[in-house]
Amino acid sequence: MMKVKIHVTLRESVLDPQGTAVKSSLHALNYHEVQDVRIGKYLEVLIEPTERPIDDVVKEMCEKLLANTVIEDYEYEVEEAVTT
Amino acid sequence: MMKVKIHVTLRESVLDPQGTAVKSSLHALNYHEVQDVRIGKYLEVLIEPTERPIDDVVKEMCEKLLANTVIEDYEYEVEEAVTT
Amino acid sequence: MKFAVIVFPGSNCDIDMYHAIKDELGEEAEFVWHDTENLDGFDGILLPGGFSYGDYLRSGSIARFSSVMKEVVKAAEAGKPVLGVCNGFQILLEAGLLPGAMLRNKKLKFMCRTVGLRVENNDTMFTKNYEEGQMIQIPIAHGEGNYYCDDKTYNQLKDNGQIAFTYALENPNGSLGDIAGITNSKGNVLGMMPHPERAVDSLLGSADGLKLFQSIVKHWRDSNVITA
Amino acid sequence: MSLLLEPTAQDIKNDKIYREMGLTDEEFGMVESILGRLPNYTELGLFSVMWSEHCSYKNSKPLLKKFPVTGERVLQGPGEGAGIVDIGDGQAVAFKIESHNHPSAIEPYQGAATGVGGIIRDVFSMGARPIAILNSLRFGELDSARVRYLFEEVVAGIAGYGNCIGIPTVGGEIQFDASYDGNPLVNAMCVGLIDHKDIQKGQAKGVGNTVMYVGAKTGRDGIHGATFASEELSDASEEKRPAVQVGDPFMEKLLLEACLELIKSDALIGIQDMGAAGLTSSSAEMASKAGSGIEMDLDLVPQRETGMTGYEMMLSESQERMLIVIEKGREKEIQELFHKYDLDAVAVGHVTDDHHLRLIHKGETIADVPVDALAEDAPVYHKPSSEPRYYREFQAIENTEPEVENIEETLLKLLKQPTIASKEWVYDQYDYQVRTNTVVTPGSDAAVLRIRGTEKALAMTTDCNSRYLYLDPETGGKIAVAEAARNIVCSGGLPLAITDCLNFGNPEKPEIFWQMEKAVDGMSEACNVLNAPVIGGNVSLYNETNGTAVYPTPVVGMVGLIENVDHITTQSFKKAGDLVYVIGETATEFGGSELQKLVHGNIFGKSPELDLTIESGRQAQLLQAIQNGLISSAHDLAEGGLAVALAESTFGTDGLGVEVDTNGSVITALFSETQSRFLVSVDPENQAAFEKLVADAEKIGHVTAQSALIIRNEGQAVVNRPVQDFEASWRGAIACLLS
Ligand SMILES: Nc1ncnc2c1ncn2[C@@H]1O[C@H](COP(=O)(O)OP(=O)(O)O)[C@@H](O)[C@H]1O
Ligand SMILES: [Mg+2]
Repeated sequence: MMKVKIHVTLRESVLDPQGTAVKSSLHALNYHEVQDVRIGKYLEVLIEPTERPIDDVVKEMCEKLLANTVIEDYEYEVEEAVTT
Repeated sequence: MMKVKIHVTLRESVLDPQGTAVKSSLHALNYHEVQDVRIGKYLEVLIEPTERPIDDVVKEMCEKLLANTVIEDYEYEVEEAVTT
Repeated sequence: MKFAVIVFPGSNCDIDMYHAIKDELGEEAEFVWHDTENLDGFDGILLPGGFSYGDYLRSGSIARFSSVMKEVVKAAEAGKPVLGVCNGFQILLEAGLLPGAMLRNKKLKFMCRTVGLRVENNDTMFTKNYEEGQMIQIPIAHGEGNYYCDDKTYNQLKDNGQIAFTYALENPNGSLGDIAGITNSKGNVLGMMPHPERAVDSLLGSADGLKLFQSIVKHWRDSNVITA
Repeated sequence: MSLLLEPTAQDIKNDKIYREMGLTDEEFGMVESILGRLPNYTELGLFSVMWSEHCSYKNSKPLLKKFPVTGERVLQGPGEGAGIVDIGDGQAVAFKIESHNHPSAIEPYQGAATGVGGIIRDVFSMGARPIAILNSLRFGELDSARVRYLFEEVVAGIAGYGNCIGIPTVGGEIQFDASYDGNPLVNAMCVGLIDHKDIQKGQAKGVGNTVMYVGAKTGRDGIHGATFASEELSDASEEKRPAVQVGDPFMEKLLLEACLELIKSDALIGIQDMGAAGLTSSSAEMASKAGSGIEMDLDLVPQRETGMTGYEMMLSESQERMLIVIEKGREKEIQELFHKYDLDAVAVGHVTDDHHLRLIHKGETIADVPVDALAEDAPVYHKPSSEPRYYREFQAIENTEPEVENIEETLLKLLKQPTIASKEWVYDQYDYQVRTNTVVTPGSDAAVLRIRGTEKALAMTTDCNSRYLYLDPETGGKIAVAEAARNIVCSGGLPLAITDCLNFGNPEKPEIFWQMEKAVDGMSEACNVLNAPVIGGNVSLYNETNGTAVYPTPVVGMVGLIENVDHITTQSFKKAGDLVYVIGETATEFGGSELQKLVHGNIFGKSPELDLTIESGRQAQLLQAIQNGLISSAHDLAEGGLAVALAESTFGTDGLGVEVDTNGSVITALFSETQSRFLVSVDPENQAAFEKLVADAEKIGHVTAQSALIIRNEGQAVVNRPVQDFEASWRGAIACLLS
């Protein structure tokens, strides 16, 4: 079983209202050392490998569903899932 | 400048409605190899180091605001930010 | 009786709460800005619905750090009635005044409609004007009302009669045990997702929420008669 | 860094770079002669956005002139953020509709969300408190994954913005048709309430007064959005992705509250939102309207990104920003006011008397152009118009009935058509109750909001049956206005005025321009007869994908005044025993009807006819009957005809049914879409008074306590089935198509 860790982040020039609000809140809590906050999504997907290369599968899933590539970028890593 | 990458995920015992929905959508798109999806948050925080150890600062911010420890766990890594 | 209606940046049911108190209940109400540092003059505290700080990060997570929240905690400790509706409930959870946390609605969509509630416990300062088990019609409007807590907490809530309202016919958001509203163990802090302040005038549908506010006033009058 | 890339004035001319920005050779020549020199890159940018169709209406202005825009109640006609109509007692209602079609096609959630955000700013920039949002949406058939995605995300975007800012989304309309497949329409309307004394204008008056920038910081988002909205969508549109803006409803909520506090200050001179073409249009229009000029130092503009050029700042369409002009010397008190809402207010310039817009950046003058040339004096074109061949062909087709075997099954199928089916799946996601004034929630003919502290209420609706417009734009245009008015009247309201959004294809095609021309003619005539002037609107052209235009879709948003909350009427039957009437005669009219679409898969022939005099007479009689307390329920007959209206009136009534008798051909009687008809129910106590007042009413049956829909034609039972069967089909249809 493979565990795919996917990061979906807003493209750089896209406004991040959520990050902006969290940044002000951190400032209000006196964390003035905080310069910037950007908030994205983190997905962990467990995949049973098939014949298709896992990279193809993951990229396709990201483009189709997991990321909105009009405003978001994505990155991922694949690792062997630790079975519990 | 330090870049802190924070992952906030729902605790394992907590049902993840969003992850469940994404999993069904992936199945509907014929990705039957997908066994499980969990969705969390990914934050990138840029911090200007101060005298306080950065680990202390980050943990405090997470406990106070960035994660709700009733339902969420967090993890983070600190790295030197690449200045552009 | 004088109520404080707390206004956070992004609150939007503040005005509804205010009118419910002033026009329908006939008591005093005042808007109180989130940076206020004193709530001494108020007999009851109302945290209205809306999207404080845009509901960014997690609903209620940023609002709980407003300076007024220290005063809300104080008021709660002093035994004053504190009611959080919708976003107000979420803030009370984030502030730790009530146990548990909120997840996104099971169907992941915002939902606006009138639902049936059952009064589970009518022995609280918020519900004494209802019958136990009474069915009432109250509107909901939320995207994150899927209440969650661990088993231990849930059992405590049940054993202590802290579950004030449950969804009676359909559970719109997937909340644990059909929970719609809970109180703290002392019984003077109530958080609920449905909006009683939207159900105070039959012109707009239901007036079933009015009794909740009347209960608070009755409780306050009764206890003040004794101490006076 | 982008500085290096800006072409010189000479390059712009030689390489015809202005063409990429949407200016023609002639227009570039005009710019050159206005300035008496070649424009630099920044100046060219100003002209290109201000002369785009979206900002200048260069192709539609000659048509808009035909609309009646005055009336005794009109306090503000077209020309400002929103139109305003008097409702008595020193109060008025402000409203406007606007499109966000192109952005929504690219990024449906944010496109729809920022569309809502933009129209709200238009309304509160007039000084009005926004009280309701409506919308009008068009999508392709729900049979492709892409269309379903667009639909779901657009709805989520409207909900996301409206719910967060706390303005109830109370109504709207949706149609599905293949012509919108690649080019959905997303029109948002906002209604506000205002005291006469608070009405603001977007004017930069008083030399030396301070120009302030308030709200969100400027980023590179949406640069050239206005030009983008003035082009056809093609695969290359994907390249324009930076034009997609992200909305921040939380920021706008703060801005809204701050601005409504600001209008109480006598320091405020003028206020305008930064919508399409952002800082450029707001500054140029405010100066042009006041006959003044503005000088701004762009270094002072709050910026979200580093290294922005003057060009980028002026053309950015970052959301949630306003430009205000205040009395010189009172900057500090204004800053404090905004600070209370955690907002910045920054002085970025001042009012001048030289009729120029002058921009300084890094100490240099980077643009210096006459404001009138940008705003008022943009070129105007009279495009050639020609009647399309299809129209003649359609007009020649005789009205006939589509063939139907089983009436009951047909009704069930009609109720499942997404255009007719319940829109609950949509409006369940909208908070339609916040601010607790919504008396009639989505689902009836019009939404109704009470006006607190008075006996009055407002009814509001959006309408447009674009199928009729495709078959016959002039009649269809009349019908769009008449239908909106019917919905208002059925709710107990007197139509006050309309706002419109003209969604059409490429106006450079003579057949498209003809559609626009005819539609506007029809609408104007209806507005005149029905006494509902046009107080504002918006034009969205170039709604085409790969050369195919959408149906002509001039959406009508109408607001009506209900004198007393007691007059509020809904479409649902109220109690068993009430008599059921149809007002108006029925002819065989199926062109563009739901039944025609269902049976043939496409539409053809003539649209239904409309006699505006009859329409207006019936509306007046029905409204009188409602005001006299004679009517229990009222519903206009629209898509699907009488059978659908009968079914709809039984839904949600907790167990009421209806039993009626019709005559003549059953298909015509039940499904024809003849106009100017109403279905009403009347307490038997009021029978005599009602029949005396409403001449054209025919009694067809009564409301029953047994929850069944029973229709007999010429004595023969054609429908007899539990209401619940029809209701389930109707209620579940859209959710079912999406899953
Ligand atoms: N279809 C129309 N009918 C009537 N008035 C219109 C129409 N389209 C635009 N207008 C008017 O022209 C003016 C300018 O419109 P617009 O540029 O869309 O305003 P904004 O600057 O708020 O975007 C507005 O007052 C608007 O009401
Ligand atoms: Mg209607």
